[in-house]
Amino acid sequence: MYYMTKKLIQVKNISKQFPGVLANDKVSLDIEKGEIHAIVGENGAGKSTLMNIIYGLYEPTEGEIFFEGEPVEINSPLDAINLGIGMVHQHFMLLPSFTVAENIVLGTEPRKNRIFMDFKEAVSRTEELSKTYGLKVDPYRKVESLSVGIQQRIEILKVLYKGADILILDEPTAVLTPQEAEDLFNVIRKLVKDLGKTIIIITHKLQEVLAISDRVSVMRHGKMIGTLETKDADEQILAEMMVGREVLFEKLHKEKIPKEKVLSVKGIKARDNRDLIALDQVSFSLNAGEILGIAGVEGNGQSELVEVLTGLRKMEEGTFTVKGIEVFNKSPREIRDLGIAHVPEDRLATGLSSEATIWENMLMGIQHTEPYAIKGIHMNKKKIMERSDRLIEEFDIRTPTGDLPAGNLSGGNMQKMVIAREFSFNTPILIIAQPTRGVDVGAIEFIHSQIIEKRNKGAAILLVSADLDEIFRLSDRIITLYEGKITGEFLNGEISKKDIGLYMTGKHMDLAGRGASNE
Amino acid sequence: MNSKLFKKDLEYIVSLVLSISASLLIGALIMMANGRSPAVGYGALLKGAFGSKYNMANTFAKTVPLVLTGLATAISFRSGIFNIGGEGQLYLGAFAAAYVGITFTTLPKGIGIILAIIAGALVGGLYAFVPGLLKVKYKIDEVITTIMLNTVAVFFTSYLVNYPFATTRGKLNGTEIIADQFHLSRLIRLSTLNTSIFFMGFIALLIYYLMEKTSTGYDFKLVGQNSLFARFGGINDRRQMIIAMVLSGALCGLAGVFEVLGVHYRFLQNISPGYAWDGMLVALIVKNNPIGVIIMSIFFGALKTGSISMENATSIPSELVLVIQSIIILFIAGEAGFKEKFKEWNAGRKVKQKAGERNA
Amino acid sequence: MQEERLNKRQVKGMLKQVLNLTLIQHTIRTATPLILAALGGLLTEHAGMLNIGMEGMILLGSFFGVLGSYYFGSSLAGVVLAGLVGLVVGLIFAIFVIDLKSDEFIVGIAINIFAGGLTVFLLRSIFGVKGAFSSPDIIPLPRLNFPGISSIPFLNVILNNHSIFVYLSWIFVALIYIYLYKTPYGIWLRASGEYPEALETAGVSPKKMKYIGSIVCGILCGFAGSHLSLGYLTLFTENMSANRGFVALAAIIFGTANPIKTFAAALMFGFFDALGIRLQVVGVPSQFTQMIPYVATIVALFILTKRQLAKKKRDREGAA
Amino acid sequence: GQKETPTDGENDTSADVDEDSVEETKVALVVAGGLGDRSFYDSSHEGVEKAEEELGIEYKVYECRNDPSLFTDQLVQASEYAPIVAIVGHEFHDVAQEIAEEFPDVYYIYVDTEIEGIDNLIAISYAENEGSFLAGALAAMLTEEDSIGMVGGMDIPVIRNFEVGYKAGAEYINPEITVETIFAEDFEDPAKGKEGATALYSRGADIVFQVAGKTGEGVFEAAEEMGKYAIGVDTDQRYINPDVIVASMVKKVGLSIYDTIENIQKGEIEPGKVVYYGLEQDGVGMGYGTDDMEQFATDEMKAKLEEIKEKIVSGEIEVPEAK
Ligand SMILES: Nc1ncnc2c1ncn2[C@@H]1O[C@H](COP(=O)(O)OP(=O)(O)OP(=O)(O)O)[C@@H](O)[C@H]1O
Ligand SMILES: Nc1ncnc2c1ncn2[C@@H]1O[C@H](COP(=O)(O)OP(=O)(O)OP(=O)(O)O)[C@@H](O)[C@H]1O
Ligand SMILES: [Mg+2]
Ligand SMILES: [Mg+2]
Repeated sequence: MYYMTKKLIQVKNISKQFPGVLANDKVSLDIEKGEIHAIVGENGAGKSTLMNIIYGLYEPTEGEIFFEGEPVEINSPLDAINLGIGMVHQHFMLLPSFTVAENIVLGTEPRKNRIFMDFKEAVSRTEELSKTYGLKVDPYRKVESLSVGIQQRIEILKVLYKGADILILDEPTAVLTPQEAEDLFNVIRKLVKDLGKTIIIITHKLQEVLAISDRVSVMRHGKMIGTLETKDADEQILAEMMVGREVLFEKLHKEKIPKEKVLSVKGIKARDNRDLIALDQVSFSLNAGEILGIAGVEGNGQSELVEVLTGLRKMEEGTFTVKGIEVFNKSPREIRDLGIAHVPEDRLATGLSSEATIWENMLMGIQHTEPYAIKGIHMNKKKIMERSDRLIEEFDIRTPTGDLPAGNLSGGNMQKMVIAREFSFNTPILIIAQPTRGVDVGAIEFIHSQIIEKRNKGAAILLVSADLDEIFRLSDRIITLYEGKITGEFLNGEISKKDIGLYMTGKHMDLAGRGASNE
Repeated sequence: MNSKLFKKDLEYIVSLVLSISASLLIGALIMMANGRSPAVGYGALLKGAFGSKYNMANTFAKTVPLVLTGLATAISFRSGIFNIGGEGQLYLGAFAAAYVGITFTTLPKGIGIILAIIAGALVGGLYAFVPGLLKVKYKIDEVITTIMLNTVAVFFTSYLVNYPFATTRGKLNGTEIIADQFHLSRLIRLSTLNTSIFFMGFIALLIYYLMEKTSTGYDFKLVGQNSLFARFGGINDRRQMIIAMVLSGALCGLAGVFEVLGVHYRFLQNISPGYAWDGMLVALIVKNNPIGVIIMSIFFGALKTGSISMENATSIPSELVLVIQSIIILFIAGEAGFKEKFKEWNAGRKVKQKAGERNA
Repeated sequence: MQEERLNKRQVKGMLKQVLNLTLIQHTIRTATPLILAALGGLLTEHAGMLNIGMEGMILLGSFFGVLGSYYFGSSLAGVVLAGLVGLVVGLIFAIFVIDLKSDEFIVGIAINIFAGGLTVFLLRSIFGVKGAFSSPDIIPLPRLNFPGISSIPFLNVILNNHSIFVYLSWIFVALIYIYLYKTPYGIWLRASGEYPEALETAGVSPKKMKYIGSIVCGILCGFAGSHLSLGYLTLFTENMSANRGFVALAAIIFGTANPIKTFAAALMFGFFDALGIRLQVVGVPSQFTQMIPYVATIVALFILTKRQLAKKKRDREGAA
Repeated sequence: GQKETPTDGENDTSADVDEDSVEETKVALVVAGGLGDRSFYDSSHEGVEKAEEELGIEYKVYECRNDPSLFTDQLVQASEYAPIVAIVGHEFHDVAQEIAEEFPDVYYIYVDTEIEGIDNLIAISYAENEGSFLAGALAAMLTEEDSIGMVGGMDIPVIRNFEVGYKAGAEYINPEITVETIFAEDFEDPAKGKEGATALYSRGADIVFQVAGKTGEGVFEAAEEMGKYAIGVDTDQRYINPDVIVASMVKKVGLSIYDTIENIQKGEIEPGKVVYYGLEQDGVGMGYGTDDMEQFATDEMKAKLEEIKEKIVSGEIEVPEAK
């Protein structure tokens, strides 16, 4: 090469054909040394695919990659690692039954006598890294027992352990609390400034793009739409580039609805999967026509609360009443029949079957009822398909036909499918967890408007989200959960995002204490 | 929309046919290496399986236990619980039928046969209920318990027919012959094909309907695909699993019943040469599709009758047939993989071609 | 009173007849082929593949063990040949299951059918016999005697004079334990079964690990077979694997694929087999004595699980 | 031609046979298991082989490999192939009767059964208990420990018939003798046979009689390893290991099949009857191997056995029979 270049990675005309889907269509991208480069795009735009190609996980159908000006063949992650590329994947790549230290050193373990794993060394290296970057982890803990926030940290430590100079972060903040996201950004800035690393970050949160990146590239339908300097961009511009039309960040219209208590929870106590107390004396009530947001750092009992209320987890003490009917450890079937629908936090694990077709997924819960089951036995395929096709249309689920396996859908469309199904039951109560996790802006807008519409029609909605913006945007009332206990209850507008964080982390006691001492 | 799906089915059938052809070709090579003529060999095989009414009857006679145990496998595997204990359930079901047939000798024909069928299904189902319960209640792996229970059933029935229920006529390790009115009539002279094939057809239809057309079939399938999702959606996944297991056991029990009522007219110590295993294989090959089970059972039945004729007619040893059969199975199992590899290779070639065009 | 005591004495006498050192010897001998095969099978189990083709792999090992020993006049040659054949079959299993994404059940069953057919076919075409082949020219595996312990009566009976694979199997248990839990390669193998994508993104090919697991399984099953036909016995008969592959599979599941627990499970199986044969002599019908290992496995599983559940409950109540 | 009018005279039948033997008489041998057991089935095979050599017949073997779904098929195919079908295995009990009625022109020689009254079926029954009586007597004379054993394949009537005879024979010589039996419940697992025999030897027995097919191969190995002795079964098995197999209880399946084929050819048979092959008919007996083998049974012992045999034949000794 005759000229010096800042260009670290150049992707030229990369295409990737999956059976039936052209995920990348002649995509080109330049990454400069020392920059933070954001990539945005709707669900299924092909961002992850592109990154997986750079990381050697997918073989491109055509196209070339240049590294420091030289053409390279990246045939496996090992090649990428050897080029100094590290990647944090959209889905965790952690071994649940292994310890944190084992996960971090996986692939390049420190050794004793060349063949034995050196656990001590692995632990001390983990501790060292953890200190250097301020990412606290317990090296001895098994990953399966850790919260997603911690798991995200481990993923980043893994990459740093391998000494990567280029870090690809695919939606690292999707499951983080604002505070955790902020911490992560600090680490990222430090990595770039102090250590000269290069970062590629994918996110659906446009504020984050604006806050952290130097440049941003936008993808749509497998094509690269363009790259711009972040200072020249704003949310509106990016959103338009992403969806190819104007996106209106409308203020959501909330109607006043007469209050009627439909769900009241009294003194619930329950345990988590590790048999530790996850909910302790939780009591609250929910009215028709309101959205009650549950704010909390993940792992503080939100998941367990939702599971208890939907019959997926047993409670030890307490009870709740649905429109006056008392519930203690009833089955999900019985609870559904009382009029509770549920959008679960983990759509892949709980909310759908990826092997089953879309129409089969849409059928769950009403498969034994008329007119979809004639006399409760014979499936009425015609009626079932009609309903499924109607929902696909209403909820703008992007699929050629309802006869395809749900696993073929992109994450955002899967989420829309789950929401479509649960909303279609028209229950008086909806329990909605993480409705927009990993979902693109266009879809977020759509889902939010659907939730509000439900509320305006008089449904009582319990909303659990790790995304504080979402909580504040949708809720009428907010309660905070910390270590299984309710630490505060507020009407929306009563408290700032910043202050609520103190309730979510149990530091409100300090606040109260400080307040007291001030007096 | 539907043409797309049809295309997929067609593709599957084409690649299945290709796989079978490829393995038959390998079989032909093996025969040639052994100095035999594949034309003569396969000719004899085909003739043996379908050459006459009698041969066809034999082929179909072989499908009865295969279809029933195959459907049993399909139903349990589809529901996410693995019943490997079909052999044991079959033995106990067969014994139960024989017991009815030698005890209630005064019952009229119809009632007697129905009673024997119910008894066999019940006993088979109950024997499957135990591992099902252990699985659902205590999370004890059903694969290991059902394998163990197979051996237990074989030994237990062996005890029964050698001591309390041993026949007093002839040196035979079996029960007495069941009363005349329990015998299902034979359909073709010299062949063991009997009216149980109609029962089988009826049961297969019923199971097909249950699995593919009813809400309960949907429940089974979704429990098998993602039991958490099923529970979330209001299905009692544990109960469903136990029901699937019991149903599966009952079908295996029925396979045993028909061996007694239609073929041997008594319980014999080694009544099954491993029908349940063959049935499992059949179901796995067609990915637990009930219609597929029937078609594949006929194929396997034909292979079995045909290979016997081939051995007798050409002196190609039957072991060689086993070798060829295992290769056929392997190729069918690899069908999807071969297809994918071929597509990848083809795609790669196209891209290279394109690149070549660009360069030129 | 008098009578009862007599009965007790009788029972004691029976127990004495049943429980003696030969029981332990028998246990060890019966367990060895199971241990070898199960050690192989647990590797594929860790790599995420259930191998029910072990039965066929053992049978092939038995045949080729005899073939090698007979033709080369050396038991080592037999073992090597059996191991090689195991390797090839393990490789075939891997190609179909990993690369062609075939159902592992089907591939396993196909291997079993294949082995049953091929061994009989070769028996006839190579040795010209059917059913069984034995010959003084089949050189058996050596037996080991440790002079050091021959003076200690108990240990002498139990530990001395076993075929070499008996001792090797114990060493393999330790080696495989160390491999799985103390080396990076073991971690990779386990990772390849638990979450292959995680391993792949860490720069190690999970496919390679699965191949290694499958091939080593084939080799160990080949060894198990050659032990059966050259160490335990000195002959080959059709179907002589006699369901040992399935029992080994049960031992793996029972031992949760942990080499030490699987070893214990295989020993338990051997013990109940030995006990069964001895109980016949005191008058229990053979159909029931032969049932014992199988019933015992289920009962043991049940008790273990119940105990675990109870312990969990106790822990919880302790915590609360 | 099937379903012709049944022939009722011997002349007709023999005429039929003569017609066929213008070229060569064909014989089909149908076995329930498979050849290669070095005992029962192989012995029957020897019979047809001998018939091929000496009577000039042509034969084909139909193996059912212990698969009951093949019994009928193979028997039908065999009946269509040959006018004389030899059936070997008690498993055919029902099937043989059924098919024999369907093919009235075919002669069936059914070994190991006592079926009577079917015109074209000649049943051959062996007095295993009588032969085993001699084996037991010999074992009792040879043992130095006054303790002998037996390993049976399965606890089934045929095998139990060996057991009772064996025990009675041993007790005839020495009423105080210990005789223990272990059933492997498997005819194809030599390892199990070895363990069974080892258990018997270590309990004090020094001679073990094997009646267990391939499982029995393990008995011989155990004997060799423990420096003890074994008795073979069905064929003269001494050749397998002449150092430890002291003798065999021979069931002359081959001989009886050969005889019967010959008789059919000569037209000298009484159809529908059971032919007993006991000691009297020389259908069972003891085999001591060939002359070049070391003889464990001394001449006196052989003489004693001869004496016992006479007594059994004359009815002086009554040998028990298993149910
Ligand atoms: N392994 C695969 N096989 C088949 N299709 C795939 C595969 N991976 C991705 N796709 C399809 O390729 C397209 C691009 O997917 P990709 O995951 O790259 O999107 P994305 O931009 O990362 O979306 P998201 O924001 O939801 O993560 C989608 O239509 C997706 O369904
Ligand atoms: N026991 C084993 N099990 C699985 N894979 C193994 C084993 N031994 C070696 N390998 C494979 O061989 C490759 C080379 O091994 P390894 O990395 O230890 O070599 P090395 O260069 O000697 O390493 P080091 O420098 O750490 O000693 C590894 O990628 C691994 O996949
Ligand atoms: Mg995606
Ligand atoms: Mg993505």
